[in-house]
Amino acid sequence: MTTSPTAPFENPRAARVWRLFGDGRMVLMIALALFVFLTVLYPLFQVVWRSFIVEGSLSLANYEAVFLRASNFVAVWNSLWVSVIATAISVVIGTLGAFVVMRTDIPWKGALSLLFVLPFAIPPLFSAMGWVQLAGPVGLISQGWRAMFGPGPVPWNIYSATGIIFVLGVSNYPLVFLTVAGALQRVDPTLEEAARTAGVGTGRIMRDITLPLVKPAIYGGGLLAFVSSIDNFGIPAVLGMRAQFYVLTTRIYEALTVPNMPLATAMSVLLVGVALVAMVGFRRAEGGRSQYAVIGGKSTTPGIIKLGRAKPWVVAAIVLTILIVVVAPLFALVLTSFLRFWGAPLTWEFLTTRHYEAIFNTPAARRGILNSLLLAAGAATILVFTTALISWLNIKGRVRGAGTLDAIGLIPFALPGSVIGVAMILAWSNPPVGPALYGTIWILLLAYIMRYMAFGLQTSRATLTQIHDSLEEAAMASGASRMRTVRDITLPLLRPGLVAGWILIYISAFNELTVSVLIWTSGSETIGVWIFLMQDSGFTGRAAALAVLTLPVILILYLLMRWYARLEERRQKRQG
Amino acid sequence: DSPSGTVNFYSSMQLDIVEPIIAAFEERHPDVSVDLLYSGSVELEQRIFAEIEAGSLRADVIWAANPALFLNLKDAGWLAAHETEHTEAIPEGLRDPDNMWFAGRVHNMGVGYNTNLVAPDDVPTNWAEFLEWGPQAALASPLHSGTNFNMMGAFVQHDGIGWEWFEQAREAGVQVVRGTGDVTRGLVAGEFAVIKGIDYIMAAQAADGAPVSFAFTTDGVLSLPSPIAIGAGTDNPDAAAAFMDFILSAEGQQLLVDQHFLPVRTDVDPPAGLPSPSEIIALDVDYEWLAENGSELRERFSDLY
Amino acid sequence: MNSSSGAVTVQGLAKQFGALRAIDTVDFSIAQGEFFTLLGPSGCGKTTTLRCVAGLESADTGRIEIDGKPVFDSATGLDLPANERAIGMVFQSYAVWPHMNVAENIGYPLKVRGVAGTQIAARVEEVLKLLDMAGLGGRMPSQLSGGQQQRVALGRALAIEPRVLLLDEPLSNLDAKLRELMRAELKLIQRRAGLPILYVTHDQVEALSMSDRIAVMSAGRIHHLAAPEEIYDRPATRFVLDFVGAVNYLPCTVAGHEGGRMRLDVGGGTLEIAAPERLPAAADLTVAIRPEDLELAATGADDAPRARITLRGFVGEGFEYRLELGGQSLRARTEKTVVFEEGAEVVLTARRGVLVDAAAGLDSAVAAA
Amino acid sequence: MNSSSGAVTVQGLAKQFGALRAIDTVDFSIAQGEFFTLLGPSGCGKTTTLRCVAGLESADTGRIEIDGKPVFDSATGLDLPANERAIGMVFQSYAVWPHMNVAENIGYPLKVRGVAGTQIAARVEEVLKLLDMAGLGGRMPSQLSGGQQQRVALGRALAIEPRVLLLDEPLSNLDAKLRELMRAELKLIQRRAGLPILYVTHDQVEALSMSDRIAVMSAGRIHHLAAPEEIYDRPATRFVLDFVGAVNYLPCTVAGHEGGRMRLDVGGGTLEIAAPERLPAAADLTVAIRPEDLELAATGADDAPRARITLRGFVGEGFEYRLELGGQSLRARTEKTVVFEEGAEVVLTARRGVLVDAAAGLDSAVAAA
Ligand SMILES: Nc1ncnc2c1ncn2[C@@H]1O[C@H](COP(=O)(O)OP(=O)(O)OP(=O)(O)O)[C@@H](O)[C@H]1O
Ligand SMILES: Nc1ncnc2c1ncn2[C@@H]1O[C@H](COP(=O)(O)OP(=O)(O)OP(=O)(O)O)[C@@H](O)[C@H]1O
Ligand SMILES: [Mg+2]
Ligand SMILES: [Mg+2]
Repeated sequence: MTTSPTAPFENPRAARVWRLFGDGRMVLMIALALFVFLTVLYPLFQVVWRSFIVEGSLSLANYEAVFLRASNFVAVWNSLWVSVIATAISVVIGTLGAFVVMRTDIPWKGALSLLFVLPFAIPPLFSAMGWVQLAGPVGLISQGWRAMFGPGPVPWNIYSATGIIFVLGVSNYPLVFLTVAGALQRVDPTLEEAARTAGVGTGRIMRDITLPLVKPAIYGGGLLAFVSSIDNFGIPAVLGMRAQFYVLTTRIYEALTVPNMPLATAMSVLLVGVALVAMVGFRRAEGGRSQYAVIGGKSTTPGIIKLGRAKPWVVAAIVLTILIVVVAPLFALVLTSFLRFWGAPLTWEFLTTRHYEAIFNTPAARRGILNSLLLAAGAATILVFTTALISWLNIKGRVRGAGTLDAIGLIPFALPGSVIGVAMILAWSNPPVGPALYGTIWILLLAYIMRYMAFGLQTSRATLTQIHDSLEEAAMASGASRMRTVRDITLPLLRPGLVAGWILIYISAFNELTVSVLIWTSGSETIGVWIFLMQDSGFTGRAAALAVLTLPVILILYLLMRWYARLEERRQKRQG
Repeated sequence: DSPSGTVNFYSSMQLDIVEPIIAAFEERHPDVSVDLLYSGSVELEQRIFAEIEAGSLRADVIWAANPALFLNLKDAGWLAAHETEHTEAIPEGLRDPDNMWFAGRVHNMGVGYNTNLVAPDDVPTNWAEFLEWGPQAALASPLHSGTNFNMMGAFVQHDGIGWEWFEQAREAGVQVVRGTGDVTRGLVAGEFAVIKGIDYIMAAQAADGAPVSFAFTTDGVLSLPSPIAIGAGTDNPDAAAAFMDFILSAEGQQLLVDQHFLPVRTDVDPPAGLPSPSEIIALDVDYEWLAENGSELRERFSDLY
Repeated sequence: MNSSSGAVTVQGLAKQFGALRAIDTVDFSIAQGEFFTLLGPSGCGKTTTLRCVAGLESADTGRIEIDGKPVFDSATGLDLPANERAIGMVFQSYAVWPHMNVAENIGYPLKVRGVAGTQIAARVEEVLKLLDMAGLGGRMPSQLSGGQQQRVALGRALAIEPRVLLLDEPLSNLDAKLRELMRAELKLIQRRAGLPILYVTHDQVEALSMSDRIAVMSAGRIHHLAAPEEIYDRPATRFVLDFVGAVNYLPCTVAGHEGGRMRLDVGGGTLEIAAPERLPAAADLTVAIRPEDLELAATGADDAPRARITLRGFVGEGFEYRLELGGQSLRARTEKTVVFEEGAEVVLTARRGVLVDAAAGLDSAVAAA
Repeated sequence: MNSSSGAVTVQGLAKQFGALRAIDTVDFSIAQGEFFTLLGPSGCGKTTTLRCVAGLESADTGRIEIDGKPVFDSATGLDLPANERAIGMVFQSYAVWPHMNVAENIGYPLKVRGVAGTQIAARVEEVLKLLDMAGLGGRMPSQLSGGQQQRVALGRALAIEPRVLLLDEPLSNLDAKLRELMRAELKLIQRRAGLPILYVTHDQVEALSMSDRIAVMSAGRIHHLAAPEEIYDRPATRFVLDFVGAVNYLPCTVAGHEGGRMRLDVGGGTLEIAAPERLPAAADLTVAIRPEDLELAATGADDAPRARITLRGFVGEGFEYRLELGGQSLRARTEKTVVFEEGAEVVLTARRGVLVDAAAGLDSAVAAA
């Protein structure tokens, strides 16, 4: 036995564990488990625990209160069907948009893909308000309609389930767009070419070949859009309450205002339950692991589909879509930021720049912008790496338990922001060990990590399933250890997915409101907090101006990304 | 010796009200710095209760719009009593008998109307007339707006109005929207003709050029104190007390009057054009009763709407 | 329209990738029912040419017709997409659809054409049997070995009967046995349907044994376009001689010329080959002799060159020898009956040989008795 | 520890995928410096066996040692990861890293081992030259042809000098010329470094010409493990006879037996082959004759079988014929000097043949003069 450096075990299971330790997977697993425990499980536990406490003792009373009220079931049902339809809209817009922009010879690709992700930068509350301003009873579109077809009610009602679905759908599709666009770039084009030479037309290729190949990404993006819909509060609050149309989040908000936090947490647990069931459904539908390994060891350059005669039509459809889902709400937002007060008539005398002046004269608002820039970058960077490693352990490393980490990481995304905020306060005011982070800026970082872990997990998962196993195996056979393989082969190949995930997290965290508003303190204000506070105290114009100010940030981010992509391209083109 | 250090100040008062007061105070007490944590009233309450749930209240001074919150805090022992020279100048209804809280400000909820849609003759003079506007009338949900919640309490206990008012509103098609912001925006934009509006908000909007105005009703408006109090766990009681005294002082109140608010002191004149507190017919509010029956009321309302 | 009668006509095709001329003017025409092969070393532009014909790559200049119908013309900007060119194609990288099982992969082109389900199933069964893959219809591609995947790709192209079949090294991952079977099957299909085939391979034997005509390519150009025997026996350029089959080069001088035969002094002895024309004695030449044309014997004429066996390799049907002759290494191939030990001395004679100018390219090709 | 002296020892290896037995008990041992080949048809389990040796797949049962050190043992649960097995490997699917250029791909194994940058660059240059890819070091894989990518994969395994080299059809996408060059280079590397090679191929010629020993596999089992000549001339099972080289089967009865030679009546005539032992006359047998062992002549003995040429194919070094003899199709291979037209009648004699029991598998292998 002396010749072997590795202690052989009598027990195969012990040997397996030893192997896991030996190549670093177990160490990594333990580190990541600790990370997930601290950022997700422990705060989550604080919330769940409270839901079982009534007047200091364990009780199911809160759950009874939740389950005995019929209106709660109505709210669950409303949440479900509204989110499902909204997700369908998001998936259709996001997937079609991504396909056209990434894989056809349409002009102005750069500008189009920027425009397509831009709505993501608008806080949902503003989307809702923007759409009220556009299509509400006295909105611009409604006024136009009346001017054309005479006075009387318009044939639509923004204050309805339909309105909620529409606004949710057009607000959340960038989640699908970003995930699917990344996947499309990586599909081996010979698979499409093979269909083409078999006599299949473009549309059919897309349906039969391309779509199934990027299915994991579509499901991944769809899952994000779904959870994003089901946990949205701003849109159903603005558009639903007037129609007495309640969803779970608006019910939870009510419970929080009473305030009956145990009841709210019990309802949140219900929401998490609903979201989890949906997630399991999505994951099931994603299907098997290796079916989609399309980044293989045989390399080809991505193919571009010539639209030919259909080009003008496609361009027209895209431009129309962008006008409706991107330009219109953005216009409403920008308009609001320049109007003296929300709803003022559109004449010169009511236009003003004083909202912008007010912002630049408020030191806290300026500080908020800086804080948001840093916090978002921090959260995005940390999450991108940790979630990539979790996904890797799960999909490639095949470590038992990594799947559980992955599932746990998705849960917080289904929690309403205010519940996460409460969880952070409960968890970090007087933690059993370590410093009290509540009251410092670090709690915001932790909160963003908790809230957006799902983005990182979903995007890295979608990319990882596309990487063929043999590429990692070749590195191992070259003598690289498992961890080295991850560093040198897997992470670089994951890069497009990681960049997409980073951007998703960055943009979301950059103007996050609902969590931040509960846990910020002076010195750690964020741009989202200020948008919310301005909005809440009636300074709609200033809030809109702040939201508009976030747009250049997105723009710069996007330009950086393009620059990076071109750099990468040039690297690829470089010839010896 | 003069107070020094930091005061953690939790406030749901609008920034343009609070900031000048803080600035004036810090000028007077250069050794004290006030850390303002401003938040919407609902979020502020969520935060306060979460902190309490977690075992410690960070706030040294709290100033919020909902009196019931302070009754709850007082009952749970989270407030510290404040003995002050200003007690004499503040009427009894505007302070706690045990000196646990004082009103720092008063605002009124009456009828807000759109001057383009409502002729001067048609402005509702009482709450029954308000209902005649049907779907063109709106209020913020008492479930989300603290002021409306208090108003609901006042209505229900009022002999001439009562719970029936809400049932009639429902029948007439009166709109209930989420918060004060929504209802104000709807009024400004012309979606609504009349709303349950707040005096200083209407005044501020009108100052911006919006076609809105505010009217007092003859059967009573809601005159709501916004209490201010010191947290029981404060680690800088001197500075906290100094800050609170400054707000209650004649100088502090004058700053509020400059912003269209009614003063809480009898020795400070109200803003020009506003009735003096004695001319206003205010609804009675029993905050104790409200604190006790609030949940039930809310449930009743959410069953109705 | 100057349409020709060929199944595929390619005129003046050129394509650059950046600074690299992947195809540098290629012209050829495939007749109806012809088996036409592009043969050349790795990276010479075979796949690129095929992809241009398929419509998967747009050439920079040139003109392509399929069945007399122009499908690409750089002058007019015409460029039909692949699905409108009525072709069947097998990819070098298989390109088996990972989300469909074997039967679905093969049946898909039929399904697209609206063939009824039962008919598809029957045809797929047939193709699977042909590919020696019966019973594997339900497998997913990730559960297949490399060769099995290649067969699926082949089956997909065979399922329908296209106007032209484009094949990019479709047999490279099959074992010799199966490869031979598939070769025969391809020939059969082609004969039966009169189907023109454009075949890409780097395998000389494959090219020689299957093709009606072969275009030997190098660095984006066609060096020689002719029937297999001509390519092998009378190569147009030294590259072709060199690439198609192994060859020994021996520097030599002309020692004599008698009765259509030439005596060449190769240093260490004299070899005799047939020569149609007279060359000046002592011209500075090289003779190229293929390994199988070198005859080895234990004894022979006194002036014949004598070489030493350095290595013997068994290749099944015979032996491959490495010989040393005056410091040069030669290769020879013999039947199994001719056995020499390593280290033995053998006498060389040449059955055939080709004279090459040492300075320039290929000068004359000379067949011997 | 019952370690053997072999470079690689595989004992009782078995691996199932679901219900499919991909490897069904495989045993072999590779000596130091030996060139060992797994040869078999597509899907027989070659790649799976190789992957188990590499540590990329865990076998269900069995034991593997590399250099006398156990690396896998299903009994103890030992299973070293690939990077601790000191192997070099070339993948059938290339597995070239798409995000690294050619030089980075080849240099990576050196980099992992901490070799200095300048040394890496020099070694990469060397390997590139060897692979006939000098100057392509800066290209990205997506800009390479199929064969070029395969060469990069090969270069990656050659860059370091591993304890064992595992090669999964590393030459399948190279042209014959380059393949031969690489074969020679592989042999050279192996001899120089005494490097044991485990080679996987489906190409008989490749296997026969390069290997010291060959294991012929089918359906997850080794049928015959021996030196190339033995495999070819004295195949252990009918499968091996059939798979390694082409073969003609003729039903026959023993017509006579004289002086170590046997006369076989094949219907239509008599063939004579050498036979070491006597068989009862008229036993119901089959004789297997390889195409190159069938001699064709215009004339011959009266009782020799006469066949008709149905097809002639040119294969460069000679011709391949299809013959018809009494309703059966036969194949024969001749040198270029033996030319018959299609339709001609030829007389057959056999140089060698192997007797096969018609009922059971392979009975006796018989070499002829
Ligand atoms: N997309 C590309 N960008 C740059 N160069 C390319 C690209 N595709 C091919 N090449 C180069 O063009 C040349 C021709 O490539 P092609 O694929 O046609 O070769 P091939 O003859 O099919 O070779 P093989 O037998 O190895 O498959 C090669 O040098 C290759 O590296
Ligand atoms: N992951 C898998 N799941 C199920 N079956 C598999 C899997 N991998 C391989 N097989 C099957 O196992 C058998 C052996 O596969 P293997 O790849 O070892 O074949 P091979 O001998 O290398 O063939 P080839 O020469 O075609 O590459 C094949 O029938 C194959 O379909
Ligand atoms: Mg090629
Ligand atoms: Mg294989």
